Amino acid sequence: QEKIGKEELLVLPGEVGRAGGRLVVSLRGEPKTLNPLIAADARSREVIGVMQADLVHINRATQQTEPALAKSWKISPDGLSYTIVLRRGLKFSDGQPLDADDVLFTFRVYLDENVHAPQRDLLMVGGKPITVRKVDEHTVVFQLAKTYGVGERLFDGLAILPRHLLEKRYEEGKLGQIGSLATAADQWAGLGPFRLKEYVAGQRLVLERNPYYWKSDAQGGRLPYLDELVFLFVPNADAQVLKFQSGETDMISQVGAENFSVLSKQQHGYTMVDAGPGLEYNFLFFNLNDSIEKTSPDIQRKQKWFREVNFRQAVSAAVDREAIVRLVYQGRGAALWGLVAPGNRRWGNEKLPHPARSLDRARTLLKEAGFSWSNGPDGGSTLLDSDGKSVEFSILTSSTNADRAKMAALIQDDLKQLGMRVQVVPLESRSLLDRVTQSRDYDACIMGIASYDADANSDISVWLSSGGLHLWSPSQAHPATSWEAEIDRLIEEQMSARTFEQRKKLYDRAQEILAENQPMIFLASPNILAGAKNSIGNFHPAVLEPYVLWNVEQLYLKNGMENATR
Amino acid sequence: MRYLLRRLSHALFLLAGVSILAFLFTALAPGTYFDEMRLNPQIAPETVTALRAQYGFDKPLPVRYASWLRSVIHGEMGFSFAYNGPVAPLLLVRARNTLLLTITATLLAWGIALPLGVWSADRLGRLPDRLLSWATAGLLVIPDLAVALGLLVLAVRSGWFPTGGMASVDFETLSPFNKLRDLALHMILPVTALVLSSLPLLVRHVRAAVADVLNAPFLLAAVGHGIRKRTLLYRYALPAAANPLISLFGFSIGVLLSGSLLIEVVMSWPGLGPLLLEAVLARDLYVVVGGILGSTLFLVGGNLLADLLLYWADPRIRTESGAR
Amino acid sequence: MASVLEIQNLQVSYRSREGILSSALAGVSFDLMPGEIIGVLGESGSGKSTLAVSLVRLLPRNGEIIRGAVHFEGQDLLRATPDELQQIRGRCISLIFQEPSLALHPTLRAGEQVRQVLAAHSAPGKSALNERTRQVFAQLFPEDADRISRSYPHQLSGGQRQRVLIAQAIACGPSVVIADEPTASLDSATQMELLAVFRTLRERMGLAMIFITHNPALLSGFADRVLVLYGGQVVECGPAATVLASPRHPYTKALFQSIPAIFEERGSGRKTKLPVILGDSARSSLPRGGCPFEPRCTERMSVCREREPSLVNLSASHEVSCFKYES
Amino acid sequence: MRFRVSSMKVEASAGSQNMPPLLKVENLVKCYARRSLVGRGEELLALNGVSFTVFPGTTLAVVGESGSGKSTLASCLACLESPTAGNIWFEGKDIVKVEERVRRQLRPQIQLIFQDPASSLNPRWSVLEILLEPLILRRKFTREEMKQCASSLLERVGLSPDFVERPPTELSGGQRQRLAIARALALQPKLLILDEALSALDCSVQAQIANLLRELQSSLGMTYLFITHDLAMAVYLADEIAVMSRGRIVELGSAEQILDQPQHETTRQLLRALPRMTRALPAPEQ
Amino acid sequence: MRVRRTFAKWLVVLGVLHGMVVCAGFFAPYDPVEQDRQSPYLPPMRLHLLDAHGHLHVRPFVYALRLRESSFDQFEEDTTEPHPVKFFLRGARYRLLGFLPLRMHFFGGENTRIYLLGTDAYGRDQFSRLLFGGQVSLFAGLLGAGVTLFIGWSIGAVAGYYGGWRDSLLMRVAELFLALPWLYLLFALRAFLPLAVSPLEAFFLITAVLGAVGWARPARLVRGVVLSAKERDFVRAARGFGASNGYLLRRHILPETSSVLLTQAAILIPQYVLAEMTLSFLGLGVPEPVPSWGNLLSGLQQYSVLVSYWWMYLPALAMVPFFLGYLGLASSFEERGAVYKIESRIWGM
Ligand SMILES: Nc1ncnc2c1ncn2[C@@H]1O[C@H](COP(=O)(O)OP(=O)(O)OP(=O)(O)O)[C@@H](O)[C@H]1O
Ligand SMILES: Nc1ncnc2c1ncn2[C@@H]1O[C@H](COP(=O)(O)OP(=O)(O)OP(=O)(O)O)[C@@H](O)[C@H]1O
Ligand SMILES: [Mg+2]
Ligand SMILES: [Mg+2]
Repeated sequence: QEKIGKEELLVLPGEVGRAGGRLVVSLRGEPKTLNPLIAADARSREVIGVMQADLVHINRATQQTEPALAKSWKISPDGLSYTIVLRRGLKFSDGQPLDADDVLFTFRVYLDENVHAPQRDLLMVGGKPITVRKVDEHTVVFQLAKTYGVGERLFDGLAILPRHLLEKRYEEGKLGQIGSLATAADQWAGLGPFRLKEYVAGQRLVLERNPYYWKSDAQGGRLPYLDELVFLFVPNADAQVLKFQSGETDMISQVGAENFSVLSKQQHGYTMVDAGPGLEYNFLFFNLNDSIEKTSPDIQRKQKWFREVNFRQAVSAAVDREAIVRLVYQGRGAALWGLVAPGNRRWGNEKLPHPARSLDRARTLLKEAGFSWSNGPDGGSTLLDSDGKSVEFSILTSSTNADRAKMAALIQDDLKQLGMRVQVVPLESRSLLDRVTQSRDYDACIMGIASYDADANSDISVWLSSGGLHLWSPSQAHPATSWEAEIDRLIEEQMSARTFEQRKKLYDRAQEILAENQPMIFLASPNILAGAKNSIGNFHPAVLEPYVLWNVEQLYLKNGMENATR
Repeated sequence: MRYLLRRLSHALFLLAGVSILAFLFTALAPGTYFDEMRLNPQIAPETVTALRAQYGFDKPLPVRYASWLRSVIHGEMGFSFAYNGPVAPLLLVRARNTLLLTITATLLAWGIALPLGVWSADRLGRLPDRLLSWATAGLLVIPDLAVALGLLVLAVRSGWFPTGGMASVDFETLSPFNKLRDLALHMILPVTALVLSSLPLLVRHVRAAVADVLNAPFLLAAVGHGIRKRTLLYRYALPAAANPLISLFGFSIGVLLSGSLLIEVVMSWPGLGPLLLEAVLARDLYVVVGGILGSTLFLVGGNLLADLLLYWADPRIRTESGAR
Repeated sequence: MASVLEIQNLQVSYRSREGILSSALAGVSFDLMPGEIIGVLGESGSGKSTLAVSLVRLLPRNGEIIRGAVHFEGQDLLRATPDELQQIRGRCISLIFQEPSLALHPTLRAGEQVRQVLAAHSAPGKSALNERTRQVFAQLFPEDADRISRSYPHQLSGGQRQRVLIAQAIACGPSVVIADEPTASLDSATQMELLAVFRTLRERMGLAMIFITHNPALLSGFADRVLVLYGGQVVECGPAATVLASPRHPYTKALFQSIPAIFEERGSGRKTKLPVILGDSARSSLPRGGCPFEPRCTERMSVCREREPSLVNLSASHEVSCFKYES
Repeated sequence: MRFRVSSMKVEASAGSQNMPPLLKVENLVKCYARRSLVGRGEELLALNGVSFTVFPGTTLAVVGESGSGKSTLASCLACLESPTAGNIWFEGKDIVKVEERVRRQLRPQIQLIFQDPASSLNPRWSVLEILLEPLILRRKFTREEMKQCASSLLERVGLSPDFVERPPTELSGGQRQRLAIARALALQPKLLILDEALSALDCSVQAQIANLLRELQSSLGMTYLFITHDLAMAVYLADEIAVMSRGRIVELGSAEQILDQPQHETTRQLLRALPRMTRALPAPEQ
Repeated sequence: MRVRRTFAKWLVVLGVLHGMVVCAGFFAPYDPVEQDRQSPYLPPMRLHLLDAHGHLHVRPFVYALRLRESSFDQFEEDTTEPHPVKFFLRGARYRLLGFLPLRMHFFGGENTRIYLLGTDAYGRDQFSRLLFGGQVSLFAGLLGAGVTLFIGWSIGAVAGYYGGWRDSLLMRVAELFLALPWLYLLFALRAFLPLAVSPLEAFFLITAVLGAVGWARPARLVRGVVLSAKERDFVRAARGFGASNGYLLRRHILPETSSVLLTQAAILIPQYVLAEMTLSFLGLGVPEPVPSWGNLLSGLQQYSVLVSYWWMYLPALAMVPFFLGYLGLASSFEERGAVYKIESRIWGM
């Protein structure tokens, strides 16, 4: 007890709320586990997010890092070692104290190859795992093999695990088997604002206030305010909306634009908030893979067009992004011309051209590239390539995503005006992924990616030609084109650059190259839409995940009398 | 008795066949559970490959089947990748909820369909019958999901019912009576949706079957003996028309586990629906196979029941089977 | 004494699928006294079954009662409401259908079918019902009552089915039984037993019967009166003894002659052809002017073709419709 | 008992010894087992060791009390039921043991007129269709022939051609019966089993059909198994009469023999109960 | 007779309805895939005869719709100028019956587009889509149901008629078919089908497959009926004439199963039309922008559409007459067989 010393609480600024009450939110289906080591799905991560805490945290509102479990940190001049000082006197939610050994244990587990923790890949910098060293009870040093531009953002989301609960299991090699939802409440602990209370299979997960939580409000009141946080499992988006509308849940996030306008129309006792464009970017890309043995002759024939920059630029010029924003997102979105979504305020390149839709420009580009048109009998014209073959291809979309299916239908109509015959093939998401990343048997595809962090590095596997999300031709051994090589170089360089300005410059350049070559034709980015009952205080949806629960410890019920449920 | 034993052995073969084919089909379908991770920029492809290997995806199908069989013998029914645990407990809890819903709905649907069908057969071609025809045709063209959503909208607008789910958040604190009330209140909408979705089929079959026998001379004879109309319709006409209805009833039993999946999803009913649907899309194979086997059991049971009922209800068939 | 059933000028037609009406009964009138047994004879297709079913308004869909009245205890059955009819059918007037295989429910046990009839008209307790059912069966199946009542119709022999029909008809102790060939598929011994049953019922409860049959011999000593139908019309009607012993109408005479004789002219007549009534039997649908039997009549006169004969009283109760007897 | 029957048979058929029998039934047993899914079975011997022989061109009448197994015998002979034990030789072939394929060949030669003709007529068909069915199945006739055959059959059983378009449900009981007879005759079978085929007909039509049967027998050499309750008709039509009781043939002999010297109690009972009518004399005209 | 007349009546009704669908190009005013991006989710226009000033017009006319002030999805009629409905006018090109290139349309507007059933999310004319959609969906529904019933009847009849091991085997196979995870097979099938397969072809292929897979239910229903039908005396009598099994099944037993079959058909056709929604999910349905009834109805599965755009229900309403038509035809067909049977309204006369 002595050693731990006095509690060093983190005092949060901002509106002071009232303690007590219960908050009910819906989750699109069940989380799968409480164990951060195996959590792979968004829902589990969302739940884990409120039960665990990290050393350094990215503030979802400012998109900047700020101290969390770490009271402070220091970066060595060479940028390779991070010295982190832990807050004193902190306890896990079961009352057990936190010390440097927990941190060491945590990182040992994350980095253990046999555990297959998804976090491991993050912690490989320059191809080598980060090493961790304990200095004293409250100080640890992280050693990187290479400078890393993102720096302390690395620690965001890396939950510090309770060694006292896990160590034995870890030794037995059974880490994967613990932390299931059915775990007894006293068998699980974390450093987050809430701890496990009850789980009803298929129905709900009830969390209760962690009395040992290490944050307080400006008046010294201990956070979180809420006594209970209930996650209801509602597997259907529309049902989530209905549940919110009927007052059975208190907050809603990730609302689709159409549902948002339905909800906005009749706001009884709740407020809908449009937080502006988020970090999701939707794009169309063509199959540019060149591993010969995998691609069919038919696709190889089409790839002749796809490889043509002019062709891609023409497609981009023909796409009516304004219509996409209006018809797909009902205006609650932003047209997109580059990879960095407008929600990412620091990293976007303002200089990127935003050409308006122009079929004329598209035709000119195509003509330059040797395409021509023939007039069909029914009045339509057909685009022919230099061999006289008509230009026909298919676009894959995920059938679970109505928005993208709509985009595809619009693009199909746009391209028809260029004389291209496009088929839209909606595929169930696994089949789609299999085609794009494994069999690579497709022509073109519409996809969307949501960056998890506002930092440029979150999209690294999209940028790098060796990356798995370099979708038009993933996991290349060597960059196939000079511009890809150039992007690779810029991105690698920016990773080890130390100042933001340096990185931004390199990153801007990469964006320009991408915009020029259009391997991805960017379409639009939806706004983050959320809503909450008027009785909920400190409701400030962010454009980063978790959109509404990021400040869950500060959320409170304005009127203590009001029960969250009817 | 011998008959039952024979059917039981058939059922075992069937289960084996279904499980093998289910394995085969799932193997044929593109993608595996771990592919989703490929879209996560934080996870390296190598990790995905390692995970696949860990769960035996690099092994040939027969090997996987054998190890699955072993886990079935242990009562685990395989391993859920998503939940990182054995499948059986996952399925059991939810199967209970699903059965609660579907059994109620099935009983109710038959309870409504029988009198309604008989009633409309009795008025064949007259206005009430025509109106019913319109209603059933309308229900047939509106997708089940739309019906379910419509009911939810009704719940929101009226505030009479909870919008889905199986229990209120404070369920645990309620008195036993209120618990029951709460449950009943939550069941109303999904049960209604299920009943509405199966009603057109049942009503139409009942109507057709009864209309068929209402023409039979033995009914005329029964009228001649002064049998009351109710008795006539229910004791005379219905048993004579029971044949196709019994087969249909067998199906109703057969789909107890699998017939409500989509409606459960929309109604947030914590049954097999959300679990299986997610598992199918996520390729959580063993959960799917477990679900399939569960519903196969019901299917077999339902058909067996239907066969027994058929023999019971139609003595002409019975002697036939006795003779051979 | 007042009649229980009074049939006045009953005309029934069937509508063909083309919508053409063809007459099956062309104005039949007679009375049935309480406790009286009227035997109905007639050629196949002459409208006997039609008469039977139209008395309780059970015509098939395409049958229509054109006109006439059937008074039962002062009430016109042809104008009764469905509910009233239901009360009367089976309890006061019951009908034994001609074809047992069609008239029995295929998937209900014989006992159950009789029990339902009983239940429809009385509401005693369950055990009383079963007891009554057992009694009825015991009456008709002296030997095998239990097995028969537990059998399904298809497990019964033709005669057994027919007896089940009779059981249904007499279960509620009706005052009138209309029996359409109730003994056609019974052996002579059982026939006699059945007739005895009917006779007891008549003695005990004043049962009146309309007894349709093809076997005139059955009627002798059993029926009080005999009614002979031809082509939908009553051609002869009179006391059983008189009609059977000395039929007057040419049709009746010819009919009786067709019966093979075994006791009277044994041996000699064995290889001779049986006498038959020549000509086509059922042309009832054709419009006709004269006597319906005229084309086949061996004693036809010129007047026969010109107009229809009407019933002539030979004696107080014996009527014949033939010009021969018109004075 | 069985001994007696077979010895009687030898006696009775001694006259036609030179011809091979058309039908020979030996020790036929039919047991109806009531099988319920749970309870124990209950057995009923509908035929209990029946043996007899029928020679071509003759008529065997079967009489007996109701429920004595006559119809059961008929359906066993017509291959509609498979007997529990015993043999049936038809033209020297054991139709119980023979393959289904061969049996199908044999079937048209043995025709059964059901006791309840109504249920043996498909209510969805018209009279003409029903009548033509056996002819169509033979596939030997042209349309014209079939039409001709149909109308002559109808005429012979005394049905008016008006009926051909009607469904059987719109016929009277007797008309249906005649339709069934006509249909069975269409194939000119070697053996015709008439299960109370005349009981629903009035005397005159009965006589007409009986004459027809006799005529066909003499012209085509048809063989009849005539099941009836009408002893008069049995005597008139049959060469031999078999009396059945409780699944057994209790007496078998020539018609006269049975009539004059009934041996068995059942026979006597049947004869005693026979309704008699003072015969309508060929009325002396007043 | 009455029954004949109802039969004919339903035949005429269905004939007219199908005629409109077959000649969709003529009756539909617009190309079903043509997007009018300025007017997504436009409510149906009303046909007027009386204008805002109370003048009576001979020709029906419509008012253009415009956004209500301070609203982004509420429309009102712009009553300044009536747009008369023109008949037999030139419009979008189409091919009548698939080959006859024409531009003549039954009706349309001159200066404005007329949306009788409103527009969808892309501003496409729902009315035109409904008519064109029927071409695909009705064909698919009829094809699927036909295949299902054919296979189902054959198998059910064989199982019920022969009984014994054949029955056991076939019914176990039926159970197998009912139990198998077809969804996965369809996933797999989609993966094996080349993407370039003409979407319509793929769809019909799958409908046929679905039809073939769905046989188990009708088979069991039919089997039950056959089990009992084969014991009927008239079947036994026909067997006595040397009828072959095939003949008995076809001529005597098939009619006995007609009521079950027709009922199944009446249910299966709409079911298969709707099944297309599931297929679309797998990428096997009718792909955008080709209209089909399935994708017209799929909008109803979204809450926002359900509550905001009531006219999206109209296609469903418009489909009801088709299915009622089938039902009516089926039941009068049945009644035609039952004319011969006795009294159906047994109570009273
Ligand atoms: N399918 C069956 N199952 C059980 N018992 C039956 C079956 N068919 C007939 N029986 C019984 O077998 C006995 C003989 O029946 P069968 O029909 O042969 O009599 P029958 O001599 O034709 O009598 P009837 O003259 O009354 O027609 C009867 O007691 C009857 O109840
Ligand atoms: N449903 C019907 N539709 C049309 N005609 C019918 C119908 N029922 C009977 N008929 C005809 O009406 C006439 C009288 O029939 P009915 O059944 O009354 O005769 P029946 O005297 O009972 O004859 P049978 O002794 O043969 O039973 C017959 O010619 C018959 O064909
Ligand atoms: Mg009759
Ligand atoms: Mg019999």
